[in-house]
Amino acid sequence: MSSGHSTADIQSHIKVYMTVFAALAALTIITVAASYLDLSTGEGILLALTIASVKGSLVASYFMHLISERALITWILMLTAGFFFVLMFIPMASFIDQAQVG
Amino acid sequence: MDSHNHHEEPFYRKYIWSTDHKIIGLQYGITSLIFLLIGFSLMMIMRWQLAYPESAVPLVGSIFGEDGMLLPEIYNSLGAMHGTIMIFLGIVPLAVGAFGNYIVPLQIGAPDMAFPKINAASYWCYFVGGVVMMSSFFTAEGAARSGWTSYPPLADIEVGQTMWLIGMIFLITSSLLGSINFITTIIQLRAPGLTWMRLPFFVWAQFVTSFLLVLAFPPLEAAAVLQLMDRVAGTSFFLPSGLVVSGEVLGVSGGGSPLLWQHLFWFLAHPEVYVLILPAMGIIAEVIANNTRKPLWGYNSLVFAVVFLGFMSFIVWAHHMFITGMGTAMSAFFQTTTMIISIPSIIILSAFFISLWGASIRFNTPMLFALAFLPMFGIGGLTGLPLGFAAADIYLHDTYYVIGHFHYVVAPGTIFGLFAGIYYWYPKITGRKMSELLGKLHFWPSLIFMNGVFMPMFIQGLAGVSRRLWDGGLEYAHASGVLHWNEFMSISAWLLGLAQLPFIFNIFYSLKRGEKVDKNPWGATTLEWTAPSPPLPHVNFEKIPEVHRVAYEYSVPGRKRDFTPQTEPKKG
Amino acid sequence: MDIPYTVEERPDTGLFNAKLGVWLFLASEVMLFGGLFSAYIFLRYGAPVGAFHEWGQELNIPLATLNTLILISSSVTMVMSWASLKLNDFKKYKLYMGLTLLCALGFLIIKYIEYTAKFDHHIYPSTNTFYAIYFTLTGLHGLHIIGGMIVLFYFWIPGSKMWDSKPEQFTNRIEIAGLYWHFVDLVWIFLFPVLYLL
Amino acid sequence: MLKFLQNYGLPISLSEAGPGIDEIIVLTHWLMLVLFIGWGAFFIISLVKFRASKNPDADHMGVKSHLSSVLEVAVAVVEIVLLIGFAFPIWANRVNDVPTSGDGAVYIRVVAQQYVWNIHYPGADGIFGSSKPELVDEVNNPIGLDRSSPGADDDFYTINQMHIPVNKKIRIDLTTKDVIHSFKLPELRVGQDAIPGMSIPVHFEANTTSEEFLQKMTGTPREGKGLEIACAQLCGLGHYRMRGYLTIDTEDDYNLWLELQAQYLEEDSEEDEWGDEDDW
Ligand code: HEA
Ligand code: HEA
Ligand code: CUA
Ligand SMILES: [Cu+2]
Repeated sequence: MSSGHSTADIQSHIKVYMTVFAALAALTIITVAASYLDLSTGEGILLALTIASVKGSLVASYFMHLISERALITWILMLTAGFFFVLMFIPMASFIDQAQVG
Repeated sequence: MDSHNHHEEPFYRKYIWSTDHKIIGLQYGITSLIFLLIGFSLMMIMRWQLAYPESAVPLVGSIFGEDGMLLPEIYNSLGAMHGTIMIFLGIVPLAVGAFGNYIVPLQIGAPDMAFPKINAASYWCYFVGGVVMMSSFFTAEGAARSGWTSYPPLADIEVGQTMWLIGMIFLITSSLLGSINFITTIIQLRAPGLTWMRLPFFVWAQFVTSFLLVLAFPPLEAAAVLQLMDRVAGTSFFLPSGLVVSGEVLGVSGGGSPLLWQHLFWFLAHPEVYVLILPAMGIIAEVIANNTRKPLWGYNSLVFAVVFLGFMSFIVWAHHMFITGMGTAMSAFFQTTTMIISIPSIIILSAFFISLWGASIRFNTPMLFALAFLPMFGIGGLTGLPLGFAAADIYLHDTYYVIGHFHYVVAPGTIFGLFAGIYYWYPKITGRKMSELLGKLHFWPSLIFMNGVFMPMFIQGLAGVSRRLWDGGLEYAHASGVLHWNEFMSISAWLLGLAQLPFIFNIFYSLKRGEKVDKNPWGATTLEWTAPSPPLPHVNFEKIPEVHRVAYEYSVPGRKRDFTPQTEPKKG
Repeated sequence: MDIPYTVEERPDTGLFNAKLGVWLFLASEVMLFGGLFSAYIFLRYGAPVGAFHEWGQELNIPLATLNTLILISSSVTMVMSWASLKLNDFKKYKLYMGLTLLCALGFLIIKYIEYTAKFDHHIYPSTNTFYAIYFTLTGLHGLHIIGGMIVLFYFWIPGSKMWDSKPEQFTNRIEIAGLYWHFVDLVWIFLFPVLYLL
Repeated sequence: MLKFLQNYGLPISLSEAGPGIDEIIVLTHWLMLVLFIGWGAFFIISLVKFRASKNPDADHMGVKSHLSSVLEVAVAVVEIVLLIGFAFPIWANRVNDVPTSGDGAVYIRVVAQQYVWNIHYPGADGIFGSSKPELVDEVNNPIGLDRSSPGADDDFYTINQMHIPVNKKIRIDLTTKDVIHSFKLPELRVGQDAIPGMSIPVHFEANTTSEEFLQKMTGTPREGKGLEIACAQLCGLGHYRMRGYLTIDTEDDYNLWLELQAQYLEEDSEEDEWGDEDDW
């Protein structure tokens, strides 16, 4: 990314940044508003995490330029994401699977 | 870096706060060898206690109390610190920090690591971590005494653990900085023509190792932070409600889970065991290819196996937790992955064995250690199999069988691999070979006494003797039939210690008196042997080498020499 | 001999060293916060049903919303400061970088207000598992902010001299500092709903 | 192989589940032995045959066949067989088929603590009273039993003394008061960690009485030393001496023992009427 950007390129980037900023701000308000809705816990979690994921991917894709990043980086991140989910859910699954008298 | 003025660098810039990967490698190497010695010394004291539980420790006994007896709490401290020092301060810094730092840039034809300053920072983090760990022995509370695994609630309530946690946070940071550096270096700084499949296997091993460190260490860092919070901020991440310790209800809010720690800990600690073994395997590969005078057999499958091994090592961790009451689904999952992960190890070992066929084997000291590695690691790896079956593990878990299993892989396994590496690369570092005679004097007794220490552990383990027993099982009836082995193992351990003297002597002796050799004394093909010995400060090579061939072109029919360096251009 | 690819990109990977390095670092950060989020799930599951929601009611949502907006803005100013360098506009760079630091400071001040309000109500990490994880996660995130501020401040004033000698390398440095900064923002984007809203 | 392993430490098994566990240990050791001998022989032959002094010129290609892949597949197949044929079923049996008192199982609670095993029996009514951490008194009430809770009046507990009847299903609910311990009966091939905050069921069935076992042990170093409960997990400085005693009785002896305990309990509570613990 460091070289090969013309001024016009950058200027169009800047427009994108502003749009993303607006989207992020809007989504923040929406997620707060949604938390006051009378949703069940499951639905609430799902909605909040979905919005957060959208926001997160906006930041990653545009501010961090992931959308046009080299394949190598994408591969490393995918590997990381894989292990992240393993770390997130297998301990939990294993805990639920635990033999235990209630 | 400032390559043009390296001649005028003051002493502290050159040897202390250096950014040259070779100096940092040596710093790592010396520090970690000293830690190995410390870790081993702790164990020699413990082995006294295990062999003669009712008598005062000779020589150093007075440190432990008036009558020179080793108290159980001190025994536990020594045990926890032996494990911690050996793994985090000894083997990993030696295998990754020292060998990785010194050899990897040379083998890929790079002038230095990608981030020299971060490299130095990594060493100093390690140093501080080590100092914190060691100084914990001298605090009022003493050193950690909850095992290297630091299972809460014991670790939450036992004294001495805080320093351990702080030390670990430094060590983890050091490893992270180091391994990010390695990956970047290997990806970015390979010399022209050095494609992935032309890399020496050692570089592949370091590459996978670094990935394991980058992705597996942070969860332990998180866990260490949580345990630190439990200890200093009164939280109860790992403490459930309603604990009664020494008759008092523990005054914490509760609601935590001890199993959480175990998951986070083993999420690192299983990959960690491959961090211990892969660099050693890499060294073995180099030494074997060189001293069989023939290419490694099945290079491609070796690379595939090591990458697959690295990947799988993230999803087997709970085989250390079968006995925590795991249900059917999870135990099936983890048993299966454990069995799957044994296959790449078998592939790697088989490739090494087959490489010997048709060779012209030179039995010099590095090769002896490399050859001994194979069956020794084999024994260790094979005894991992019964542990991997949950049903068998019901009986074998936390017995000396486990201790035997992993010592075979780390002591006569990894340590032998590292010895091989030291003997092999010593001429590159100093321009002189180590004495062969002293080397053999080091090798043969080491091999014999290693087995003397660790073989009987399987017998004790089969008898069901638990680990971490202060009296070595004296209390227990079921241990009575195998108790006599304790003395045998301890004597072997002390003799093993003696067997290290020729090695220590050799290191210093050969520095001055060793046979002077040119830059490629072993007739090797890889790039490090095209650099001067020692390689030039900061830049390594007179000129960045260009690579034209795969890593191990030995004994190619029709060539006049039995090795063809990677830099030799192809004709026509 | 200099280390290759510190400024220019290596042709076959298309990356300069520091970019790869910082992404690897971020990967390890993902796993660090992964461990903590994993702990969150574990504790939430272990707590009585609804307890986490209940305990979280004490938190100040408007203030945290404001903080989220501040942090998002700082991300925008950060990326703008990099774009300014790309456009060769050093003055703008200084301005945007200053704004980024200001936002970061604002974030910390609000965090401080939130923390002290909790302490005044005798809510500490030891109160229950929710607050334990709340203080740990936000505290660690705060440390990341502080660390980032130190780096950004360095590039804002003392380190910005590099612009005159090696503009390209300086721009690269701002880019990777930005990557880190956006990551810290990204973590907050997840922390905010998880801690405050659920 | 079993004999071999027993010569090298493995104690004889006294429980129903024992043979299964021994079987998988034995089979795995066969696999290990075959691999070890196979590769070991190959290794030694190579070293002798291809030493530099005898074979000065190495063969660039070396082994061309891919027999080793076949071998690797074979190992994988054996492992799969062991997994599906032995490891999974044994585990399922251990975790799932937990007997309840309805099955006529003997029901015992074990509460581990730094450095003793508290064995809690429900008494004649077969119902455990509840225990509360606040009630723990290390001298008079180590398990914090609430005597006023339903079914608690005839509960009794012993310290480090566990009696079980032979040939009956035993179910133990394992808990701990403080740190992690591990409940291990080596000869019965039972092992289970006690995790704070959890109560984990363990079940087994002994098929030999202590007396018979001791008879078999005459003439060995084990002579005259009975069965025991080991703690297999580091639990602090007294870990090494956290030993309980296990007695496997015949059904009649067991019942006698239970009666005896009930008597003790009665005598105890009579004494207590003048004590001050019960005043509240
Ligand atoms: C370098 C370190 C290392 C390595 C490589 C391994 C490798 C393996 N380990 Fe080990 N392990 C440890 C270090 C290591 N381990 C440590 C430190 C512990 C204890 C931690 C603690 O509790 O403190 C442990 C504990 C441990 C346990 C938990 C036991 C328990 O606590 O109850 C288990 C269970 O599954 C296990 C399994 C395995 C398996 C299946 C492998 C496999 O990867 C092995 C595969 C290898 C082979 C199958 C060998 C193949 C060889 C041949 C084919 C050739 C043979 C020929 C000749 C010998 C001539 N290990
Ligand atoms: C890498 C890891 C590693 C290594 C190499 C070793 C090496 C050795 N270990 Fe260790 N050990 C552990 C990791 C390791 N150990 C762990 C993790 C535990 C579990 C701890 C716990 O329960 O929590 C353990 C536990 C453990 C126990 C069980 C204690 C117990 O449960 O109560 C025993 C018992 O005998 C033991 C013995 C030995 C011996 C005799 C060696 C010997 O083989 C040592 C051989 C070492 C050398 C030969 C080093 C020589 C090097 C030099 C001399 C350097 C030269 C220096 C200069 C040139 C300056 N170890
Ligand atoms: Cu209880 Cu060890
Ligand atoms: Cu493991």
